[in-house]
Amino acid sequence: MNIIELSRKYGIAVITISLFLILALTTEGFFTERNIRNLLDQQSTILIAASFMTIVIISGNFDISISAIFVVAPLFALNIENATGNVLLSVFGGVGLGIILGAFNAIVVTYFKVNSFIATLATSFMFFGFGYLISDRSLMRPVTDTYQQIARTKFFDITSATWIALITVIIASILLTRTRFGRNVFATGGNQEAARLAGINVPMVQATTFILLGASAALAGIVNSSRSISAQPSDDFSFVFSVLTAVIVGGTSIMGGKGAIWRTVAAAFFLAFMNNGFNLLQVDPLWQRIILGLVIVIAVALDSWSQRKNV
Amino acid sequence: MNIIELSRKYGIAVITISLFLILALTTEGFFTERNIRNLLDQQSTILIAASFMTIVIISGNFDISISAIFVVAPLFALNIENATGNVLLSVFGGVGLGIILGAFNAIVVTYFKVNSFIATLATSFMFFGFGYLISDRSLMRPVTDTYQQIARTKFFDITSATWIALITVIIASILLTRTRFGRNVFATGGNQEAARLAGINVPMVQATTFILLGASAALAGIVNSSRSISAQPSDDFSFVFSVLTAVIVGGTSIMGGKGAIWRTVAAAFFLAFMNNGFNLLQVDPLWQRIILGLVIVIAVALDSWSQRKNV
Amino acid sequence: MGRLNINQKTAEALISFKNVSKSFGATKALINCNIDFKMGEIHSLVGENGAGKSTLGKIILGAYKLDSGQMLIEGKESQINSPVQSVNLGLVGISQELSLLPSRTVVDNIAMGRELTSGFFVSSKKTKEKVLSVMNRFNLFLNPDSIVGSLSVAEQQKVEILRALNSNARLIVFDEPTARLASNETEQLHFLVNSLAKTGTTIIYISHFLEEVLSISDRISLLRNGQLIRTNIAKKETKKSLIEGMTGKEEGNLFPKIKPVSKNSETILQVSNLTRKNEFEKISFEIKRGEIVGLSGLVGSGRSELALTIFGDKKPDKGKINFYGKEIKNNSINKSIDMGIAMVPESRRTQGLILARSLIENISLPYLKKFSSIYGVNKKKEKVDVIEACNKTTVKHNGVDFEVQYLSGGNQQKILFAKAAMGKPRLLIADEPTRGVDIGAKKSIYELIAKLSDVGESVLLISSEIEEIIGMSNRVLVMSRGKLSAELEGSAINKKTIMEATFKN
Amino acid sequence: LAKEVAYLSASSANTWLAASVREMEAVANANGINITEFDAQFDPAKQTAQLQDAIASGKYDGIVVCAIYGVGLIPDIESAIAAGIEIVVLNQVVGPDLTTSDPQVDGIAASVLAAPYRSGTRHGNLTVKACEGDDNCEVVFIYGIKGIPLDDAIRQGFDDVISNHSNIKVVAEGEGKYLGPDGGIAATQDILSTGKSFDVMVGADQSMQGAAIVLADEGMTGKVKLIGLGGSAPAIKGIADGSWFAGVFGAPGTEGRLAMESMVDALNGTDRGGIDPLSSIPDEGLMTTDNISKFTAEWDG
Ligand SMILES: Nc1ncnc2c1ncn2[C@@H]1O[C@H](COP(=O)(O)OP(=O)(O)OP(=O)(O)O)[C@@H](O)[C@H]1O
Ligand SMILES: Nc1ncnc2c1ncn2[C@@H]1O[C@H](COP(=O)(O)OP(=O)(O)OP(=O)(O)O)[C@@H](O)[C@H]1O
Ligand SMILES: [Mg+2]
Ligand SMILES: [Mg+2]
Repeated sequence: MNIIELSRKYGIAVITISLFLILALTTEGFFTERNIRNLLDQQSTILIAASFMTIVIISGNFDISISAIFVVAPLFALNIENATGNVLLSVFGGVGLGIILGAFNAIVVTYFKVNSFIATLATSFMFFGFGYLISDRSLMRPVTDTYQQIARTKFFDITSATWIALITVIIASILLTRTRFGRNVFATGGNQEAARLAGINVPMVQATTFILLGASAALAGIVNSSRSISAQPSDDFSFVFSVLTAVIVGGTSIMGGKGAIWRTVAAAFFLAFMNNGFNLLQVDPLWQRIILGLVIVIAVALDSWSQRKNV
Repeated sequence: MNIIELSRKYGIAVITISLFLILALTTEGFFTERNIRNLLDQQSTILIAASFMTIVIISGNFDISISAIFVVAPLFALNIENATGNVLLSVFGGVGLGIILGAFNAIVVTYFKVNSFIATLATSFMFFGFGYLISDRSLMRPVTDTYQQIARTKFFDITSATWIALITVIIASILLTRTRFGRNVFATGGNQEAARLAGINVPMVQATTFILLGASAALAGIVNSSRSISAQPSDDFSFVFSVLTAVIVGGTSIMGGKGAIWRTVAAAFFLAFMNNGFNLLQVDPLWQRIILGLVIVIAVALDSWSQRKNV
Repeated sequence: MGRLNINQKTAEALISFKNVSKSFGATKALINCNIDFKMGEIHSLVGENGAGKSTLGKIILGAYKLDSGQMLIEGKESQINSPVQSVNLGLVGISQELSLLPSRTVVDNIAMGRELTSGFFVSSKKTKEKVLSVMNRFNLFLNPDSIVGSLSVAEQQKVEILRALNSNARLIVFDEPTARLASNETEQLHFLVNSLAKTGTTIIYISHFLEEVLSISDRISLLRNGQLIRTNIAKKETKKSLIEGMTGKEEGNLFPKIKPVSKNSETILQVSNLTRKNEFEKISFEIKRGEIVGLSGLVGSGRSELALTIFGDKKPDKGKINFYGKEIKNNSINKSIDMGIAMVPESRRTQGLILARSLIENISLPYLKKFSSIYGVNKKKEKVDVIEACNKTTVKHNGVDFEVQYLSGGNQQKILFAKAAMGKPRLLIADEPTRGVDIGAKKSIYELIAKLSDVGESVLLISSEIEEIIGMSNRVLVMSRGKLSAELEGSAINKKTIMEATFKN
Repeated sequence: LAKEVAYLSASSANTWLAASVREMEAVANANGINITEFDAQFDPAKQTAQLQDAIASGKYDGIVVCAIYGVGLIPDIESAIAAGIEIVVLNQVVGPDLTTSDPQVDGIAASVLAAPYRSGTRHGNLTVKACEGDDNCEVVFIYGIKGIPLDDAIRQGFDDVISNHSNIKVVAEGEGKYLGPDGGIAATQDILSTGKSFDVMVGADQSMQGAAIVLADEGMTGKVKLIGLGGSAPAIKGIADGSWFAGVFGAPGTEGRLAMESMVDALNGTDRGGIDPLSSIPDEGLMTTDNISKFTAEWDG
């Protein structure tokens, strides 16, 4: 492959790397160890959920409810932690709740055949409600010092949050590209009827994607709560917004059947670099919105153009 | 058609009417002239935008940016109103801005071939930025008394906001079901390639849908500002959330090619009845979330089941 | 005729249907059917469009559940509720409509659901090797790394066939496999089907090509309106007996009489030096008023591209198109339709139909202008015209308000024709117009084409069926590798000359 | 050398905070300080990232923070303090205790805000006044967003005051959101539909504006006593003309000024600690028709 083909195939990655280089060369404070470490740490929660969101979207579905799972899982984990003082148990409990909520989504979508967008919007309301219920509408904090170590321990100067994200991204990528499950995900999203006739258990594949995403959103929530040493109930949809933006700017098709986790990762960093650059360059927030919008349009247009030419 | 077939075909409408009857029979204050009038008035802004959102979604696209248009258009209109004192001019100006922003979306989606979901998310940031620019970050109020008459004049005891919504719904329905443009919308969303080979100018059809939606979102914003006699900049995405919820709960397919405006209207009232019922019955907001989520899932499952059996 | 099967009498039934019925709403697709499919036999199903052939196949494949009756597998009653179960039992098939993953590679599509693993992981290498070995074994080759969406329809059909072959199936349902193949590939497929049957695989073969059915089958079952008319040894059937059995009528002449075109008839379409890079080069020809011009050639020879260029969908790199004496500059589909050019595209599902919409909306779509005024679409008039168009093209339907996706394959194809007929075109470009339609319908389509030419309208008929080209054309063009390799007229039109031109380089 | 101060805004599009910014800038200019605004658009994750970026850039001597999720910011605020950056908290509590204006993290130079619980008690006191002489005083309480800890604290303060007065009863609740009068309009319409009678409505200014609009439409202006929270222009105008009964003053401008003054002091080595902006305001910011002339609105609503 020559360089033109390469840059076509990896459009969004090339764009992200270019942005990185531009910022490194022009912006003081960008290419410093501390800034890069921060950037990695800041993206960790998004990457954890976005990897599995990519899989859900490739399989032809949507999941809005990860915001609610992101909010409710750490509240549940902290409930366990407060009661038992056992952090490991609390993490398992929180992730376990994510699995259960993911399974609930899966049942609504695959068994009752409700469109996944509206199904997970509806379950979001429910899960947010659970959050208020189990937290008694108040802020929760860990009673142990270990809880904050979940996200904040450093290995080789990199936070455990970053390592968790890295491992999650790798696991999700391997699942998607190297296992039969991954192939079935592409088949299901690409042509559900064809997949069904080829003997793929389509509802099972879809259910699995929701459950994995539920677990990863819960993990992201726990990492986040460990980082901020607290959790509180809310109806805040901003997490799913950020995650979806990364997946879709990355070029994974919302029609299903097409996409890649490396694309999502590249786009997440593209967006992070933009915001980081704004912060470092002290760009007026008013103009940030306008520039960000414009740059996303251009980046996505370039990437989709390169993908079209690439067939 | 017998009653069973009828109720299958009109699943969501039957569900909405049932909810209406249940509330009317059980809930004091629900079936009163005042409450019904209020319900109509409260739904007007959502209905104005949701009618044309239905069209955009049937044509196979998404438009997230209506929230931003809803915010920025009244600010622009009030700028004109404050400067000239001319309300008619300000309404034209506001709706005109909606048309221009809709056209901008249209260009990004049809010409640069950016996926409409991400394109309009990106333009949302830009439009929110504009809002903030033209209002100088502060609340704006009309200087004339006429401005508040836009939404608040009563004809036969019904507010002009309601009449505007009614007229918009009717126009959108006629456009969609009784004109060539409407057929082209269904064809474009159903099978873009087939539509093209039938001689339909697909980009033009899509562009028109975005422009109409831009205008209607602007109109909704102006009606809203007239009702609350003020407008303020924000980054609030809740409007598009409500609108999309109505469209999708109504059963219009996000894959395009299928749907109806009466479905959206029925769903909007379904959701409004739920919320109104909650308020009248003073249900704890914590339980509101859980009940609402559950009821939406059940309603959508029933509706989609009835649509499936309807072949 | 017919294949001699030594085990015919002794062979056990792999699948038996006992009183099987299946309906869709008011449509009775199968009514009390009793059929055996014996091990290692080639068993064909014939019948008109909508007779229930595909439905029968889909029940075996687990895509549909039967309403009543029983399906026995090796004599034991079995409940098949999903394709997973069928696949696990070794019952696979290729469906009438292509079911592929357009954005994935050939290997991914063929191996779908059956990837080879080493340990926990899919082994791309092993999977590809397996696919290549299947290609080798059956002598069917495709570039394994191509993206399926970019392949021609015929190549896509091969992908489907290879997918069925990639499993160690005990039974394969071929639903219209040759409708999208060229004649040489058809022969290859027949060879392949024979060799599969020899190794004990049961073949259910659904086709509208009766010669093909007669030559390849051990037994033939005839369906009419969801009922089994008879199952018979192929040797005991003839084309005539089949047609009579299917339609209840005597076999007539398939091709209508084509009137010759007078020498001084006006030239309506003149294509000169038309070129699109990598697709076709320097194509020049004319069509006269009332003339039917057949365009033959191998799959991938560039016929569809040429047709789409004339129709205005693609811009030529070089060359001119004149229609009724006027040069078409800046061609567009819209302009072509306005000028009276209509097209039946080659792929009904991707290019022709809006599956989730009604017959009415599909058929009137290109000509809505006719029914529109400032008061919107005149639905009454539209409906009258659509019903007329459906009658003309003998579409079998339960009402023009129903969605086209629930029509049988052949009837869907007729919708395309009804749509084209609606515009009373001056030039009809028909790309494989009779793909998958039954004999009766074919006949009515041919008659329709003949009638068009009778009233002075012209037709460009693209077909991979040589008989169709010979039977219908005033003049025949042959394309080979993007170039025009022959133009034949009168007595020069025969199988031999066409085949020669087809393989000319 | 000019000092650099970062201002982490919950949202730059918020009209209350816009009023604070104007005052902050005035003070900063007078003291040769350069302010850079960061806009989190109400996204807590974004705000955390901005705080980290501001620390990492090493450019800032001080940070003024208006938190979206106060407790979540604590770890990074601690690391900012460790890095020698002066921190001033504005408007929203940073810490778990919503009853106090005092800093809840060691090393925070100042915290300028009216504690939500205190706003609730002030609201409660005005309600008591409105209910004076009424044996059966029926009150409608409009939340901003019911269920979030902030609103819970306000309600707690409110309840703690009115529970001592047996004549006061909350007969209905609603939710008005914090964005303009829209939410208040719908909530008030729905409550009127229940047919319940009530004498007093309390809620944030935005919601009370909506309530005032609906009451005017129904010809009920003045028949229900409206008590706002925020001190916006319409509230002060309403109290003056009698269409509103009372209100808790809100001082975004004063808050901004005090925050930046505290920052100036902090940069010069003096920590001011907790400041309730209303304590320096006439009558602790409790506005009624009698004292309304003492107040001028600091924001538009
Ligand atoms: N999913 C479905 N929903 C409703 N009706 C259906 C469905 N599938 C098939 N039918 C109807 O059942 C009947 C039999 O269809 P089937 O596809 O089996 O015909 P066929 O013999 O394969 O015809 P063709 O030769 O055209 O392919 C037709 O009337 C068809 O319209
Ligand atoms: N979308 C596409 N992308 C890339 N190549 C294509 C595409 N469509 C067709 N081709 C290639 O272009 C060539 C001409 O195809 P075309 O469909 O015109 O052939 P044809 O003679 O009409 O054959 P057919 O019988 O398949 O219709 C073939 O080699 C085909 O593989
Ligand atoms: Mg069939
Ligand atoms: Mg072709």
